[in-house]
Amino acid sequence: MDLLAFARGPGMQWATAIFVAGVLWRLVGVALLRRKPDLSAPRVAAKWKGLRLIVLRSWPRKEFLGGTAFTEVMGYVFHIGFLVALFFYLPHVLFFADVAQGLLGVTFKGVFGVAWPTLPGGIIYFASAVSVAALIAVLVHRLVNPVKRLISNFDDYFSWFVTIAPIATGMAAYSHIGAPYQTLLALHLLSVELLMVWFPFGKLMHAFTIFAARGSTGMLFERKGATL
Amino acid sequence: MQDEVFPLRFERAPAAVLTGNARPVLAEVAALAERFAESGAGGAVDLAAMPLSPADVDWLRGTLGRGEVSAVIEAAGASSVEETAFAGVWWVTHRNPLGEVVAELIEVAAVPAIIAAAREDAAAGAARLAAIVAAPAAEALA
Amino acid sequence: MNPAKTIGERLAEAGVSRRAFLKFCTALASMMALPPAAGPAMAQAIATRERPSVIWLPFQECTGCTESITRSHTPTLESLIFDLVSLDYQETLMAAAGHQAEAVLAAAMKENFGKYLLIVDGSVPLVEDGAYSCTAGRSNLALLKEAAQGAAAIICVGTCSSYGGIPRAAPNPTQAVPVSAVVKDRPIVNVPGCPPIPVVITGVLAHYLTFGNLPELDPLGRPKAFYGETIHDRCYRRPFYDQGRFAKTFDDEGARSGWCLYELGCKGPVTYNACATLKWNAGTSFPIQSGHGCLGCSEPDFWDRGSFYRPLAAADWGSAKTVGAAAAAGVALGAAAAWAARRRQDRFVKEAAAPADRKPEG
Amino acid sequence: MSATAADEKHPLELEGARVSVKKPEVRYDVQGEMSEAERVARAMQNFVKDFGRTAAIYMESCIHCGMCAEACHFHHVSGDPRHTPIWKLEPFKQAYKREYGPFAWIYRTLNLKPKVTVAELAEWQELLYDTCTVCGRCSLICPMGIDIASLVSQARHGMFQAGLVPHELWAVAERGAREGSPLGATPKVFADRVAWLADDHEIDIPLDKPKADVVVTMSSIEIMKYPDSIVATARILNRLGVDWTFRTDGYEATNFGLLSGNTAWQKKMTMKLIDAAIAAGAKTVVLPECGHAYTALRWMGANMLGRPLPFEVQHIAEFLADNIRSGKLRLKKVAKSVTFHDPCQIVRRGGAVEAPRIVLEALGVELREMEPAKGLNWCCGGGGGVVTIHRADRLRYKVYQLKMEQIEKTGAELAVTTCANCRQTFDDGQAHFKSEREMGSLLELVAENLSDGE
Repeated sequence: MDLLAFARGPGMQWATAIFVAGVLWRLVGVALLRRKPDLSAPRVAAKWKGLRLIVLRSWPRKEFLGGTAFTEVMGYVFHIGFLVALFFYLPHVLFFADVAQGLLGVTFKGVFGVAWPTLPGGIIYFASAVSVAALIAVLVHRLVNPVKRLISNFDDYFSWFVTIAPIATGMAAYSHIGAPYQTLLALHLLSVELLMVWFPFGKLMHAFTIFAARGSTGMLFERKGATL
Repeated sequence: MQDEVFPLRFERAPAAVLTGNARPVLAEVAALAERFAESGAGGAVDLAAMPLSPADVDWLRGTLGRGEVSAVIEAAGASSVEETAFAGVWWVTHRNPLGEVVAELIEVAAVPAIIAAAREDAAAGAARLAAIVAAPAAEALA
Repeated sequence: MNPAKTIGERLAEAGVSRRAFLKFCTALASMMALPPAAGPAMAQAIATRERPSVIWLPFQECTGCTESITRSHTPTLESLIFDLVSLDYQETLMAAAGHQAEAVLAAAMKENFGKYLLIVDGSVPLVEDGAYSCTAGRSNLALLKEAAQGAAAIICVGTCSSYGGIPRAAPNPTQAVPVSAVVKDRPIVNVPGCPPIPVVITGVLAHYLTFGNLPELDPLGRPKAFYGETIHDRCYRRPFYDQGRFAKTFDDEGARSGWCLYELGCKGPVTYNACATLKWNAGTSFPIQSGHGCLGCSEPDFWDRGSFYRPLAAADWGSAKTVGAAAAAGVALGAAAAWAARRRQDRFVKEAAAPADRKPEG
Repeated sequence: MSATAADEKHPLELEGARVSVKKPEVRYDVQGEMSEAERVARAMQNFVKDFGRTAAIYMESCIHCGMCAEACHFHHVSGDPRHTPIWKLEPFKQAYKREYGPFAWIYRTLNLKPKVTVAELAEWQELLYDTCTVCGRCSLICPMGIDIASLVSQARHGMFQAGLVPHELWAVAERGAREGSPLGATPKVFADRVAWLADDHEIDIPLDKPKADVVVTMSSIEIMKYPDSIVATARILNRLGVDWTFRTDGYEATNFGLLSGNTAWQKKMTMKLIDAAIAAGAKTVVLPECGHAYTALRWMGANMLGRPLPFEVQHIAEFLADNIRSGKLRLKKVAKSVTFHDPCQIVRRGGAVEAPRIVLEALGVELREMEPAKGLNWCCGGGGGVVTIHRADRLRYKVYQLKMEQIEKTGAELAVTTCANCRQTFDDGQAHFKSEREMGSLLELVAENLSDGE
């Protein structure tokens, strides 16, 4: 079995299984912890159930913008670049379509009436390049900024690596730089699998917990009338 | 008639599409032509090596047009050499004895190499000619 | 036949003009993806060489490769056989049969020992000492081992002899293996494909004739000149891939417009072959031009790599069952972790309460 | 050290600008006799024992973006990366992962997160107590929405039980638990004060009425240092004609149990108030101008009791605003420009944003808001028990300067707040910087400007 066959087959299967199991392990492990009900009389009925904070916290208040703009903007840039490449590049969409078909027996067209849109390779490549540039910028910032340097640990650097690796290898595969396409594709898949395997165990889990954390605070604060 | 047998209707030939690859090929030809005009050193573009659709090839052929010279070489199949509307730029098509295209090139030169007689062949021909000259007249007539 | 004569002399005797030969070499150069200027140089080189002896052994195969080479258009099979090489044994094509044919084989191997080119098509079954495929009462395995000893080089024609091919597909009942698994001490050139492009077979021979050595090979033993790039790289539909325009079914507008077949399972991006440039059937077309995705037939294990119609990107991520099992395991582990955390918490509450009366004072 | 010995060794400094323990000759930032292992164990136990789903989600969500540093006044003035709010929790994040999180078993088995050491906890004492007022400003910047302040409070639970509390804070809290008031305002002292004030100001101050609609509470800072607040409260409530009382079985709203991290003490003090209010059949409990008192009863009281409180809890500013809105309370106009300092626990985290502003509007002042104000306001730097810790002074004064610059920028004639702890922080700061400006009390401003016209 060559590298690509491994990456496409058993590698992907194991990564998927570990990803699914790990994510649920961590989410369920937290969700089933004790939660004491808040018996205090609410100031206002929290009718948004924490949703307001989930939305509000997506951009810093103007009072905080000065010191956080770089992190915020770069964060958005690399996230958007990553997500554009992830969700609008045809081979990726086909992979997700295959997963959706296999797991739920649905097609995007069947559910929404239209096919999932994809973007030309050039745009994906550009988005990836922008994402890589932003990721490098945030890494440099992490190394240079005293606060970030102090609070960073293995998780931060490794999570950075497993995030940039699939984008970089994807770009290399797309443009056939450095090695035969199959090798590059295999490396790309393996880097994605590394991402999937690491995902549940590191800070990448914020992709899920961000909603729970913001929502919890939003719910607690909103009923107090506290500043969100 | 045909519809009854094959309920298929071809609205367009599947490959009759321009891919956008023809223009760079034309640019390469232009560069070769320029070099030839300046230094006399020509060159050739092998069309088989290019990812061209049939429509691309047609477009190139049409764009280059036809010039003053055309020749057919009967050597293990017919080869055609045609000057394009641009002097020194030749469209060369080699076919095998079955008439299948085996190579297609755009050559930039004073004369495509295939037309020129080789000196070995010329030597063989000269020898044969000399033999005829040396032979008695009757023998030659016979 | 007098092997001392050069090819050039033989050609001249046969009345082949220099023009014809130059044209032939131009076509060869084009086919081998050499620069157009290489044609005249090749003409010079080939003309001064002797004809090599070629022995062609078919093993566990379907004769498709032989079929393919008989459709070679450059050079024509006739000229290849009679003018450029001395094809001394090819059981399908030769006139001789039975003991006579085997005698020819033995004679050719003896006469040209150490010098002949051995062409093999078909894989070699190993089970039961190779009894699943025999010629004249001898197993392919034994024949190969013997023939390889005197071969200057071995050219594996087709995916079967190169990588095992379809005989080797799971569950591989005959334990078929490629030639390279049996012969370790001879140079081997793989010309994979099911079948290989005919002109690639002759192209490899032409290279041997031109340069007197074997072409440069990639890590899978394939000549780089023909297998250096993927079908996808040289495909005339590639621009549509880059533009994001894809045929979604075999009869939609995209298919009719000649858009990329990636979504329909085309394996072009991971298949190294020259189909897109050399094409098939006298340069008429190739699968993608005819509207069907590439099957990847020249790659190892192509038969076992899932459906030909599954997009390349639809990797084998598992099944609903395995993912469901992983999910169940995850939920169970999470529940167990939460349970353990709660128990730990209960214990802490108890332990923290026990010394609570002891005031932390000096 | 016995209780009295503690008092002798560290007598309360009642006359200074702030109410605190006299600067101790010997530092007792470690309490009790325990082995190191026991300290660590107790820190972890008490940190984890009150943990729940919400805190766990917070612990799972931090992405180490470092933005919280931008919101923290201590980091703002020091530039010290250790003052990054989330870093203040580092040993406890480790403890969470090792002891409680979903992967705790893996972390323990592979020892990926080593056991926290006493040295680390001692080092973090400064970060958790000296440089955090639990003001919760950082909770507003976190892109993950983590309420970092609540985690600091939880970390203090562990620190307290490990006997690793800054000594002054511990001494104040301990006295609060022992005597019922951290600053020595025992029921007897309180009763004496009330009698003396009633006498002095010729005002009726009801004490220990068996039944009353409104039970009013005071903070020890007010009782000992700002007794005018007692008078002001009585004056307003009497004017409103409310059936109210102070009760010696539950008058002290300050909650150093909360600040120091002793949940048992916190509960004990909160329950006193609740029991007294229930005994009086109160419909409303009015909390004094005290930030942490508000959090302790308004938002945590019901959870201490284990059921919803059978009465309403209002901060005095909310009580005033309600009566202004209903027209019962009429005030004279004050022709001055005023800036209002938002106490973190009441405004940012308590949600009483508009009440003080309604009161100020009724006073007809020209309100000059600080930049930023309301929920984004900079903390005075003295909350969370920090003002009691002497060794924290140097940095705290820098934080205080930040606050004062903010106030000066408004150019307002008067600065008022509605938290006694903020007031004493201001008084101390003004004394330190030898400044003239005073920090007024909203309550007293109202009491001084009650409209005579009926």
